[in-house]
Amino acid sequence: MLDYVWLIPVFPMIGVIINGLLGRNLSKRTVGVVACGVIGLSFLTALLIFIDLVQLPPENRSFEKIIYTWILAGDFKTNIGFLVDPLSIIMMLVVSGVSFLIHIYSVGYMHDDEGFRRYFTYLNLFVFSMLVLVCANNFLLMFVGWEGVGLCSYLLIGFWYQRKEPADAGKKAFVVNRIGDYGFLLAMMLIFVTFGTLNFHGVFEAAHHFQTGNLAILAITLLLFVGATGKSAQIPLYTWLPDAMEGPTPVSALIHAATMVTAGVYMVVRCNVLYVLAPVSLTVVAIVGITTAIFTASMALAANDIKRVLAYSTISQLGYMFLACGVGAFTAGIFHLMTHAFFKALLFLGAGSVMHALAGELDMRKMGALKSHVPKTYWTFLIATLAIAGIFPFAGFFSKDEILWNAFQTSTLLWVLGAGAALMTSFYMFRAVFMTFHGESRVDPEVAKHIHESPPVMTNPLIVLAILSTIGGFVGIPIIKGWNVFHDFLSPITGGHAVESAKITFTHLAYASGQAASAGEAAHHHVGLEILMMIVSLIIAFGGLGLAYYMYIKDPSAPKRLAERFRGLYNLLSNKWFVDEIYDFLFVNPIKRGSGFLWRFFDAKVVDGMVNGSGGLVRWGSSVLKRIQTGYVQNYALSILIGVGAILFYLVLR
Amino acid sequence: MDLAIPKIDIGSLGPELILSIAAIFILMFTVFLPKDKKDPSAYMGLLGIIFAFVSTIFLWGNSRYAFNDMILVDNFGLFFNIIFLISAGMSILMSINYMKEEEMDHGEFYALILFATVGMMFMAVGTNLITVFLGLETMSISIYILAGFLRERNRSNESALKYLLLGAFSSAFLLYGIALIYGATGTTDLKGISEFLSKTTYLQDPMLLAGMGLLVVGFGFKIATVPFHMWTPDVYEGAPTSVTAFMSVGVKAAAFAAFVRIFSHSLWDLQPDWNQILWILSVITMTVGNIAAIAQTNIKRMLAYSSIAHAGYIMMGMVAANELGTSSILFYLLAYAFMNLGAFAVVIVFEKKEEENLLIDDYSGMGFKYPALALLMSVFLFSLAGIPPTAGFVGKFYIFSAAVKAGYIWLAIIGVMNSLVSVYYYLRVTVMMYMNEPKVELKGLSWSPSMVIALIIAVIGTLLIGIFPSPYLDLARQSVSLFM
Amino acid sequence: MTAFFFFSIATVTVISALLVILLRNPIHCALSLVLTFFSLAGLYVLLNAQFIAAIQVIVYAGAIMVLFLFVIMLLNLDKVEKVRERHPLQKAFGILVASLLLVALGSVAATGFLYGSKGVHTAAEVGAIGNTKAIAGLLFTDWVLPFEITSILLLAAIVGAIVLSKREL
Amino acid sequence: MIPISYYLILSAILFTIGVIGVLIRRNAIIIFMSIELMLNAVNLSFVAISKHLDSLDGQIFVFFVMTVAAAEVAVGLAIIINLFRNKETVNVDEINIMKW
Amino acid sequence: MNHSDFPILSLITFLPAVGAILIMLSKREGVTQIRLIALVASFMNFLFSLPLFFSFKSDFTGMQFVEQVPWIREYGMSYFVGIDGISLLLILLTTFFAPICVVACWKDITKRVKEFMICLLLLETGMIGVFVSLDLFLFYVFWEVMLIPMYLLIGVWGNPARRIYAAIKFFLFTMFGSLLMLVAILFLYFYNHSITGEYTFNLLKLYELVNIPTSYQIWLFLAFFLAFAIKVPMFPFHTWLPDAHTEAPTVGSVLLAAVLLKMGTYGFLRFNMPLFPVAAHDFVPLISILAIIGIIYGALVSMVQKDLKRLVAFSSVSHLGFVMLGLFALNVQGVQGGLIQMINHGLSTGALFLIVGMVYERRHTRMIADFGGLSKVMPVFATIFMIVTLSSIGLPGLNGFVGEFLILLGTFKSNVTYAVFAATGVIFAAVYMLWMFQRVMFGEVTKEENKNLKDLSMREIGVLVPILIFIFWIGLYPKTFLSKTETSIQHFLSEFNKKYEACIQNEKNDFLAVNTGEELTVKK
Repeated sequence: MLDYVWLIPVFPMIGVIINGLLGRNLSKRTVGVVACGVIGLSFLTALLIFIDLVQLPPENRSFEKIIYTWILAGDFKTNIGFLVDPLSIIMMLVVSGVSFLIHIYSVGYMHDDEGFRRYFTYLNLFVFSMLVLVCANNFLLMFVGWEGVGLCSYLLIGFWYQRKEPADAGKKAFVVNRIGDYGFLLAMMLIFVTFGTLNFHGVFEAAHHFQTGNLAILAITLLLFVGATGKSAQIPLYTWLPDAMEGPTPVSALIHAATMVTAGVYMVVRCNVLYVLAPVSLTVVAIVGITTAIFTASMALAANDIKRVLAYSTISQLGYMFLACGVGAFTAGIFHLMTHAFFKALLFLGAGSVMHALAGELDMRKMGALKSHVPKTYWTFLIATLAIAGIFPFAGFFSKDEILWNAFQTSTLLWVLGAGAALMTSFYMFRAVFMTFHGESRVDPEVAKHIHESPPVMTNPLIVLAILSTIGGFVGIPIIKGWNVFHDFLSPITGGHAVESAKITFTHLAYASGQAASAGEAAHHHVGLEILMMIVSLIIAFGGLGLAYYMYIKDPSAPKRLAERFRGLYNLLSNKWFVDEIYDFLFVNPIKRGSGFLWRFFDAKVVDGMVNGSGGLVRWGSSVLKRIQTGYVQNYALSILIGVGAILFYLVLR
Repeated sequence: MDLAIPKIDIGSLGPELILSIAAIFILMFTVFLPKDKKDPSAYMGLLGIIFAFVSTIFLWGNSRYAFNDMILVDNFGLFFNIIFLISAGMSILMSINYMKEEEMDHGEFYALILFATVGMMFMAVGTNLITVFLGLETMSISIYILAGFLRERNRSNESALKYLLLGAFSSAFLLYGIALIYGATGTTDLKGISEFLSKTTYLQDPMLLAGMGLLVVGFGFKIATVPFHMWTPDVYEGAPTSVTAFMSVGVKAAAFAAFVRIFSHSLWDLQPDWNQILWILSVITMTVGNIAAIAQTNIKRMLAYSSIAHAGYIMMGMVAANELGTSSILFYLLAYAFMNLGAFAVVIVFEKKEEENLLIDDYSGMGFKYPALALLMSVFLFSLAGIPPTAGFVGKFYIFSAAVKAGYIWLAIIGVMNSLVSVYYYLRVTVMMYMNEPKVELKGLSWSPSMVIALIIAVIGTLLIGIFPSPYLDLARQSVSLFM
Repeated sequence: MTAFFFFSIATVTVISALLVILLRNPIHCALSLVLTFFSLAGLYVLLNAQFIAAIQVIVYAGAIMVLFLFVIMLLNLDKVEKVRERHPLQKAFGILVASLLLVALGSVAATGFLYGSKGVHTAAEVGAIGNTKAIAGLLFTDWVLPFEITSILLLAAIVGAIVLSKREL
Repeated sequence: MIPISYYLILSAILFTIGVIGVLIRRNAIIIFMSIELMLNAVNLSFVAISKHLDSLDGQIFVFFVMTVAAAEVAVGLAIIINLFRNKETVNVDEINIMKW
Repeated sequence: MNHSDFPILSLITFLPAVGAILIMLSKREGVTQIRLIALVASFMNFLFSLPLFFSFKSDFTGMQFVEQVPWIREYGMSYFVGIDGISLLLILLTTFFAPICVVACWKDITKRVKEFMICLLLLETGMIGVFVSLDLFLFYVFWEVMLIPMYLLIGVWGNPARRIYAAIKFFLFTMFGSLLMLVAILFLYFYNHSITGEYTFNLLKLYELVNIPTSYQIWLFLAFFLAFAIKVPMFPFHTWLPDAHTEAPTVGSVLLAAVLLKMGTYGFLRFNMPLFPVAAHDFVPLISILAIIGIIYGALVSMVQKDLKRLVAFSSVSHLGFVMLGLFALNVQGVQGGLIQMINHGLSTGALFLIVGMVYERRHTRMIADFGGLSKVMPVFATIFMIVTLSSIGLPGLNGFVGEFLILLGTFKSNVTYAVFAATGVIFAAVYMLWMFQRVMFGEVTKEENKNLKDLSMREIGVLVPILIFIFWIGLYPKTFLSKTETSIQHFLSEFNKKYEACIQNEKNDFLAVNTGEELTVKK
């Protein structure tokens, strides 16, 4: 079965070809069936492969399938080949699974859109690229998927291209991603120059011969991380994600919550061998991660557009994941990635269903008291909220807690910040819940007339996801030995080695936080401490809940007062810290103006000026010489005479 | 005392005699021809040229002095004879219909062309300054008359007068130069001169150098080098177009023949001195010629300037002063004959009475009204511009290679830059023909069988030499190998 | 003795030549040119080139100048040239350059070496046969070809002159 | 015995006078005369040189020059007459239709 | 060097010319007939060129399908043609595009069809000739000949506004460079004679000149460099390109972009580097930096263009910067990448010009501002346009990526800094292309005229699809093409290095450093 791994990406491609080429002649129904079917098939394949894989003994749970040699130039050689190992298989399952659900949901959601077929073509194309990304057995092929998903997000964000914002957002997304890819590209070259290959195995094998702190590897990892920040919307390249919400909601769910944006995390984990060798870059990763988490969470506090709230929360959750990687808890990162995929997808779909009910309304200030009208949506949404807020026993609790615990082990400061982010998270999420479903209705009347629950085709995926986000966490129960199946499954990839090295690097942070880091091995035995931590984080979560409850149910005027009191802060938040404006001011406009100058002045005047100038010079000379030809025979005689004189003087009197 | 009559070697004078006889016949018979039925005289002329050609072929290969070293009938001279005959024949072909239209078709015209040709031939074969001088004068006087042949035309008169005055002026200098050289060396015989120079110990004799300089002036005038060029545009513009064609090729070639023979042969020992001068002359000539040509509006004037520029290129061959250089001069002149005559032929076809259709603007839109004519014109112009696969390209190629071979890299670079400039004004004509809409309604063309023949010869020559140059190169090389 | 002749004739020549280019009336110019020719003939005699001197008088002073005068009369140009300076600069500059030319040619004439190998026709020998006969001898033997060329030259010239000036062809 | 250079200098002077004549006179005919003057100057040096070198070539040359001069004059005057017929002038300043 | 029993190269070179002659003979009224002749001629030519590809020996280092006939024996010129991996693909590119162009201008060109087709076919002959000739003289002849038809294409059928200016500019610009090259060729010729005592323009013989003193190499290199750099065009010499592209008729721009520009890069590969290795080595920094400037500059400038064609033209400057960079990385990846990128640029930019031409045909404007929302009106067009755009952005999986990546890789290997700067081009490419695409295709259909534009006709699709096929082919399975070039390039590089070492050796024990044959002491 393992040999058929190539089927996993191929199925969606088939979908693309069918829908793309002869989609025009197919009924919407068929298109939908095809689109969902192919994804379903690849999910099944992934499942089967997973089963095969777990049968193997853990140490050789890694399998490569080479299709053909892609590029061969001198000593440079890359294959089209796929790699099956615990990490990739989990990604495959998550990706294909979640996207399967979202496909189904989309059938309902996009039903009345005339771009229906185009939509599904793009969507399949996306799944294809995403699967290529996660299955690839070398960096270059991964890059193919990497760019592919970027393209699809461009296409899907700009799906409603008639309106300006989506088109702009799409472009922004692609370009910002490109900036990240720039890093990735350079990283790849450096990798090739350093290791002589781009194949994962080859590279990671060779990496063992390098010792920690090697500069080349440092550079590689940093560059790769640049790529990751682009794709996974981390500071400084996160700005495209909020705008990406212009796309259809399922797209936001699939691409900008569940799958694509997590590619960065996946890539970092994939390269954990390298990162471990470069503690500094780990530090960077962690810092960027946590900063992003806090920073964007803060933006979510003041956002009123439900999807933007979710977007910011996505970014901050991604921040968490990077934090995990940064502190060397790669497993935790992936774990959170998975659970996040579930509940965040669910949240988006829920939001989508709400919009569906409210004829596309996004502003939470125009919602409220929907609880009764859209029960299924409400309950699933609530579950998801609980999950993301990290309340026991929902999936989010386990994953987030594992991250915080690892962070705590590394440095308290990181933990404090993480906890703060968690607080905000639960606050704004419940704020969203309360503003949307509780309180008195602020929906404008004519919309209010026909509020209706979404059709089953949309709600069923919600339910499935709800279940997943409820129980999904139990694959990784901490503390009790051997119950953390997830961790054990991944350990061949991430290896136990990670955490220690992380420790060392963070000691200096530890000083900052004013208490020495506890040694890693020991950490596992501080069961008591770990449980304590859990409780603390639970309290935090509930704190957020309570605060939200107080401000939006008990005393609805509180937010306004707050806004009055901290006007400056509020503006800052509601304007997303003016980051977009700053970027425009710093980069975009100068480049535009500069190019204009280059063209209008330098190209037209200077370079071309020289060309035409020389031409003009000749023409001028010509007109002068023309004048000399006076037509008076005696002038001519004179010129002859001058010539004679010149020659004679040259010859005789020199 | 007794008159030792020297051996009279009539054979060696074959071409010259045939032409003179033909001319005299024309003069005699044209009288009896009815008015504006003078074609037979033209045909007689052509016949004469053909015979002269044949006799030239016969003379080929065995070079000999004749008439007490007055002339040397060698391949060099004969090669030039061929060029003269081609240009004369072509001019006659072009003239037949043209002169009719101008209502000036007289037998004398053709006779004079033949006389001029005879003069040229004596310049080419003459090995005594006197022979050369007389040949030059014969040629010039005939050309003065031909230039002024359209008596009612102010332009024609004017060009004749200007050419005459300046021509006489410059030949006075030439004569002075001859006198000085005669004084310095004691002889006017080229062989004698070179022998003297090879013997003498003192080459810095100012009289000698001055004489040499004045010879440069005299020939420089005829081949139209700057600053002795100023007559060219006016004379070319005013003269009957067919005569202009004849001048631009024949006169130039003849002058070069004598120039090369005298300088690369008898004055060889002064080479370091004249080389400098010719280097400078060649550079300013081509530069001025090309640049001035750009601003021209009258196509004949433009071609005049272009012919000045070409004189500059050809002089590069003399500057190079090696066998390749000399042979490239010969080759270039041959190529130049075809392309330039062709260009003028087109001008004639397109020209109307009273100097109509002579402005470059008049050519606009011609390309698609008269595709054949335009195509021919483009071929000739591209050839003049030196773009393959035409004779002009190969010619330039050899001239430049001669310069490079002799180490005059900079001269070569200046040369190519000049031909870049020249491309601009040649292109302008094609632009007019193909890229502009006709400004005025174009009248019909004045085709005539003879003209068609002329054009065909020209275009075949241009392309043939361009694509398969080697036989002609061989000819050129044989022609120079003897006296170098 | 010869010196006296030479210098006197030379002065006459120069003066008359100057008159040619300075006098306003074409007729006068022509006449002074005639005078120049005569004096040149005189110089030729001094250089014992009697034959040349003779034809100088016959051809130049006789034929050519008559032709000039004839034309001047014909076109009745015997009026003072209109003094309308188109370009005085040309005039001044011309004279300047011409005088430079004089410097050059003069220096050449003064410093020129005539190393040329001496010929056979020493004055004595020529005197023996007589200048004219000697020249004739050469002309019809060694120089016969140029002589013939001149015939063509003249023919062409005659034809040309007729073609150009004959009223009705 | 007059040194040859005297003759040569004299001829140079005459030649220059002729040149100046060409340059400053407006009347075509007079210009033409000046040219004749130049030719004669050259003739003078020819004769002088031939005397000096004891060779008659110079004198023969002069003979030919005279012929040429005659021919030139004939043609030239014909042209001038012709011109006069058309333009009623022999002033070279008015003979400049063709320029530039 | 293996001679071919059948003169296939000559056939391919001159078949179009024959077609042109046929057209000359046919009546100008019979437009369809003329078009058919042109189509048949060019298509036959394409078919004939296929055997080249298949019977080409990939593992053979020397020249193949060689034909040699003495032309001007005494001056050592010969009709000497042959190809190796380097020229093979370019020839195929040419023959591939010719029929496409004929079809593309089927409706587009209605005035003076006869002359147009003649020019087109002659142009093809010229271009192929340049790629096949192994004799410097022959090469120069073709190089110049090819100018004339292109000049006419631009000047006669270009769009009225500034076509003449553009045509003349194109002609003079190119001429300028090539004339200096001519002098260099002559110098080389005589230099060779002074060393070997043989007069020859045979390129392979001239390759054997190992000890050209550096002082000469520099100048010769510069002369050739100018000719080719103008053609490429490299950064400071590029200004003719936008004008030529903008004013030329669609087909003209297509051929210009697809093939003519490649002659420059090809020239570097075929003449500059092998003939003057030392100079080439010394000039690497200069050229690389110019190339990088070109990459970034071209991208920035095309970002602010208002005219579609101009935009694409400047993008060419950027792309060819990549090619040059790759070639002068002087390692397998770089050169391979450069070569494949030549083909890619040909395909994608050619296609872009075709596409622009198609909308121009419909709307008679190329101003970006006049469009917007076209994908609504013409979906098929939108799809194809998108794919081509992506290929020129260099999206992995499409052709552009393979080339760019190899180039950058090669550059990176030879000099990291260059690579770091050059790679930014990848970002900018995305910016200007997507922005253009967005402005043209996205948004509401604002202009009335755009409301009911017809989508692509079968003919137009037929024109574009072949190109798309290759875009994907090269993107997904470049091996087909890389394998053909591999050996030649390996050989090329090894030869290059050998010669370089040899020269350096000669410089060291300065043997022959000064004495260069008596004929070649430069005067004045």
